[in-house]
Amino acid sequence: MKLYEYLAKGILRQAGVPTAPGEVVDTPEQARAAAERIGPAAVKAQVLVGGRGKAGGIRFGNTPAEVEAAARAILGMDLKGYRVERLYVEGRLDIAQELYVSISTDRGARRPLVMASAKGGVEIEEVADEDIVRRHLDVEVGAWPYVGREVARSVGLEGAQAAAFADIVTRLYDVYRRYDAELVEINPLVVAPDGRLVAADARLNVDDAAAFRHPDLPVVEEGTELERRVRAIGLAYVELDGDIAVMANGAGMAMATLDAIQHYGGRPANFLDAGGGASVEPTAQALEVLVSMHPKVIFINIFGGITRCDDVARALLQVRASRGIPVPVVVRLVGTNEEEGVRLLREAGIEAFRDMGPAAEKAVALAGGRS
Amino acid sequence: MKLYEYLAKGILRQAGVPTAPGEVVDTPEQARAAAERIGPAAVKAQVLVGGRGKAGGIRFGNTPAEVEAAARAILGMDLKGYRVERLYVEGRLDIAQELYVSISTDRGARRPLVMASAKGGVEIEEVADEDIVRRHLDVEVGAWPYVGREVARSVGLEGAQAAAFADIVTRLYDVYRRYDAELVEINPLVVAPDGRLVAADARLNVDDAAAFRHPDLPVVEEGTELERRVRAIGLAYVELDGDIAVMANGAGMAMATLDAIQHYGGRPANFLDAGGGASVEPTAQALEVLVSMHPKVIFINIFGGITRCDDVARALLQVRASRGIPVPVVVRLVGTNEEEGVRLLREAGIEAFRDMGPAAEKAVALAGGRS
Amino acid sequence: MAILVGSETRVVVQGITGNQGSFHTAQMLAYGTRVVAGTSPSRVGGREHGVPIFATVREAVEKEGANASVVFVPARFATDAALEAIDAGVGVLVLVPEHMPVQDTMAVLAFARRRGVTVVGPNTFGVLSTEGRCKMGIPPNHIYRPGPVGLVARSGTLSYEIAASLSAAGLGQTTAVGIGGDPVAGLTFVDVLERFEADPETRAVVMVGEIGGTAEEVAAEFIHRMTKPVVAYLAGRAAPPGKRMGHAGAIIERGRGTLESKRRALTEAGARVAEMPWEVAGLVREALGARAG
Amino acid sequence: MAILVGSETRVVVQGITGNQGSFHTAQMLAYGTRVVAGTSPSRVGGREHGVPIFATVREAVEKEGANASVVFVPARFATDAALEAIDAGVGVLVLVPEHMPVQDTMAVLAFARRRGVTVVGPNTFGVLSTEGRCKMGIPPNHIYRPGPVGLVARSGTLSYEIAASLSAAGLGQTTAVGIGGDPVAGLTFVDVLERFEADPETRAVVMVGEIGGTAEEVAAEFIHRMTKPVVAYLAGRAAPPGKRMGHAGAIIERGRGTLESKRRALTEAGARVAEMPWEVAGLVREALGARAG
Repeated sequence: MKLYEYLAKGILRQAGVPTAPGEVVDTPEQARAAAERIGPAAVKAQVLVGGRGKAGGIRFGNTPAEVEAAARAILGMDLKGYRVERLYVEGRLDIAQELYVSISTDRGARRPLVMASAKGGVEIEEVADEDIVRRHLDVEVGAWPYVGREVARSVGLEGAQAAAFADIVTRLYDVYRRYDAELVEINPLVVAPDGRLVAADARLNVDDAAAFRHPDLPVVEEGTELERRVRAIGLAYVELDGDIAVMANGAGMAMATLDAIQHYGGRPANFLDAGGGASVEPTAQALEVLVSMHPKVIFINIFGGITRCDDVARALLQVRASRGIPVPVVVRLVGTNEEEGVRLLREAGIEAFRDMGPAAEKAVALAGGRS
Repeated sequence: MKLYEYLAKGILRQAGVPTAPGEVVDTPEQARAAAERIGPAAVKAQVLVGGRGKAGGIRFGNTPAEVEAAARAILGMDLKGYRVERLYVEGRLDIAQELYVSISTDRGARRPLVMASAKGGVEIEEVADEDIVRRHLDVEVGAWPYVGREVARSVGLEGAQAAAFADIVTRLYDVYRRYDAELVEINPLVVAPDGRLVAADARLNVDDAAAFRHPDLPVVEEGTELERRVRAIGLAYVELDGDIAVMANGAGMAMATLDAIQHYGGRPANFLDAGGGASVEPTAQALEVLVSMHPKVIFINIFGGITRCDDVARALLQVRASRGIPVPVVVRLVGTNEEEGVRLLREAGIEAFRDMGPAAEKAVALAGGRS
Repeated sequence: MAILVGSETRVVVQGITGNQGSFHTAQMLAYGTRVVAGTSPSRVGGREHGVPIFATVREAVEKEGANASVVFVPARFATDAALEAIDAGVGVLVLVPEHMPVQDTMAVLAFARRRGVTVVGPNTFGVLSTEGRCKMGIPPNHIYRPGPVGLVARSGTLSYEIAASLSAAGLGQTTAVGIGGDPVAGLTFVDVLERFEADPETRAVVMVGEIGGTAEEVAAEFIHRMTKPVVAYLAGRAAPPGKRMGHAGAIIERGRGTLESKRRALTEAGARVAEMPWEVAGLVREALGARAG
Repeated sequence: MAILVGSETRVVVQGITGNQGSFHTAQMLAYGTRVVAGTSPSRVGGREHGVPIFATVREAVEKEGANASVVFVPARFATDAALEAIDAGVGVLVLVPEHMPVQDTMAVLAFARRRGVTVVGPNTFGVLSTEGRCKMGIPPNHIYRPGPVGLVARSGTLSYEIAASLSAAGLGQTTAVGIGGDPVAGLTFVDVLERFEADPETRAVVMVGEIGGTAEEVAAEFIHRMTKPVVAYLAGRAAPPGKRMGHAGAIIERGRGTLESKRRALTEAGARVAEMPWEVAGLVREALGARAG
């Protein structure tokens, strides 16, 4: 779960990280009023995509009127597929230098990782490896100030600035821990002309699996409307741009199924993991989602381990009976209770495949062949 | 630093440990008013000594009038040297069983230690060893619920009671950590007839060295008035009941000096560690305290390592000049700058000893010999 | 021979009275696994499928000699369960639950490292060894056959698909290991490859990877030095960047975790990389033949 | 020979520019200690008594080959300093500060245990070895002489008193070790006794204990098995129960930590227990004579 910049900043501020004064607004008029309190300001689109600046999602104004105009220009914009509905009006910072600092979970090392760079202000992926300082943390010790001091030295900071940087690292780690973060990032961490450090932009991504520990955290809905709807019924779902609707059991199988469709020249419309051991009801729900997408073909690929083939067959027949399925359905069905499942489908006029390859090929053919 | 029962209970309650309703009162009238809200109640002296019950510091009342009478009886009592000035009026508990549970720091193991017993309600020192369950904790892991479950099993609890007990252990550990406790103890942990667990008495001792992390914790002044006054100037001081006032540098030396006095049949009036490297000013302050005690003799025992003998001599002469010292002073002075120190004293008519034994013997003789 | 688990493995099932725990206990017993104890807050002192139920893992270890645990409790209780098992002294810990908070997993792994405990998962189907007939986890019993192939996968169902195709082709398995679909896991591909490399019965290894992270790239470095042939299949070619494909770990983030990077690394390391799952068995046969010749 | 520190010890002083740090750096250098670096938030790149100042211990280790650290920062920064030194890879860590929170000490010790670092203190005078002339800490330079006695104490000044009396009696010391006056400490009496027992140059051990805790009782169990004679002095006979006698650890609590219990245990273990500090030297001489004879 990603948090909007303004939420991330609020959390950092509360944790004691220095930030500029800022206000969230929904209208140009509110932006003007905020600017009257704040002074010269940056107006920043609150969307969960990187590179807002380049895409025109950040503008500046020296007067309330300029800030209002900037807000008017940005509100309603489409930024990489997301409509801008909310802005953050933030006091403008004078910049002597831009640093980068983040704490994230390093999957390979299985430890938290502090990354820092004296070359902040661009996406960290664009920074050369030798310009990034990497420092793993021991989860049983955490980030005491000395870690920050070491990193500060490595990025070339000294004296009061090194101390301020070390302090920020400790506070970032507090946020990382307290909010079950996957990533907490300040980029840029601005060095002001007077030497103070200020977090100019912030990201905070929270581990979805830990959301139950953070009931107060405002839920930011990611993804398309359909994705949200399907996830709400507890299924893993990703919208794609093809025309073959796909259901499989298990994330790996679902990915492999998309790959197989692509292999034969088809274009999958979605990723949908119906679960490794789903019974009739959730499977039927998942199927209804597929039907609602108006695909050219529906492809169901089941390897019955814990999932029972007869359950899948029943779910399919149930959906067909209750609401009809106006497009061809290709079913591959093997494994537990395979015979019963295949028989049920055959009686309903559906011939199930035994192998995944030919089934995928057939689905692609029914969708109109190679795109 | 020990906290009064009512403060400890407040902290436990906030941490989610079940307690009975209770109120702190200073007068019999307040006790009556509290009883009108609470019902039948225990009236408990708020003093920092164990065994209050046996000493008459806990009484019960079924009606507000009885509670008032109980409060009147206890207020102003002398309990093991402490005057009762404050009471805790607490709803009476029906008791099916009394358990014991605590978390403390095990010095030898250098780990936190959970102790529990099915035989609570008496001081834990009086419980037979085989009736106490001991479970060390890993400081890098802490007390997750499973630890509580294991301990609950070991004291013979089952089902809902085991779960409630496990929960209390986890919360106790939270308190232990959050408050830098040396000891957090619930004794008795009452099993009510309906099976619920309730903390009936509680202790919470906080590590003095960590007090800076707990500025909000109400400071409970321990010790006699003189002890408080001397500690306020930053010296380690304990009042004893003899007539030879003692100062030494370093805690070990100070203890050994008392032992030497006792060895020769004298009675030390105090323990005072003037510090391992104290300069003139603090040493003079310490001496003034000794003078103010009106002892028969003052014994100063200095082994100058970091402490400079001339500084000690100067401090002594300064106090003598400024306020006079109306009792004999025996000084033992060796080590760093010994010659200068001895010379200064000799010029002022004080002959310093080189050895600790004869000096102690002389001090005892001046105080009137063996008591 | 097999790796990780075998005939000497004495399993305690944490959460044995839950739906999942109870169902899979029956399945594990049916496979031949020595399930010697279960834990549950309820029905302590009773039995589930004949297996005695205890309040704590410590009792299961002390009274039934359990030396391995498989966790079936809900994700939010799994951290406590995992720490309990490690503290109680099991040697192998299989964490089936999906959706364990990643920071909890890191804490569990740090404790496990100190205590020398092997953690499989979380979010794993578990481990199954054909010799010694020991299964800890949830894979279907009927698809595996004894044979020379070591199988290691992130994904459950996809690995079942491939195991079944191997079995159908007469290529049985020594052990099938699920490292799990989470970003942070106990066993890595390398940990498992090392064990297969050392296992005398394993003659070839099948590795089923997917997009996300760099575990496959790291594995490639080890494969360079392996004497046994490795056949890999990688899922997620059709996945767009920035989207989680079901598994918490299956996401291309900040340019890392792409399928192309993994395929290149594995190919360069000398692994045979199948384009489609159904090609795996043929490549294994070819590899075994090549090695023999 | 000596224990813990010697001529190969390269010391970094954490907090070298503070009053204490600066004063004792000069003293340590005067004794002959190889103080190779100091740390301080200020004056980085400068020198103190000729010793180069760094911002971090890591730099002191990397650039000056420091392998031991002595901490002189104020107590509330000592935990951070201690963790820093352990993480930077020193082998010996001496914690001089008094008033470190006990729970912080436990965290430091747990980390040190994992990293194999020997921690002396906190609230200690430190360690001094006559051979190799290495002092880490604050004991006065002039009282020690080379010789056959290993000295271990909780208290500083009291151990100086005894060291001086040993030296005056012609009984020099191999190493003097302060385990510190706190309730929880890195080195225990047993840890130090084991090292003295193994040190070929040490022929007798003097142990200076005091009321509080059970470290002396635990030490007695080890002394039973020692081949070298042990002379003990115990302070605090006149202390009433429940009162802290200066040291955070010097308190008789809940019936534990009495002098009588310690004296009995040590006597039963075969140690010679002096009634008064000035009797120690004579007992050592007697013990060495008895052993020689």
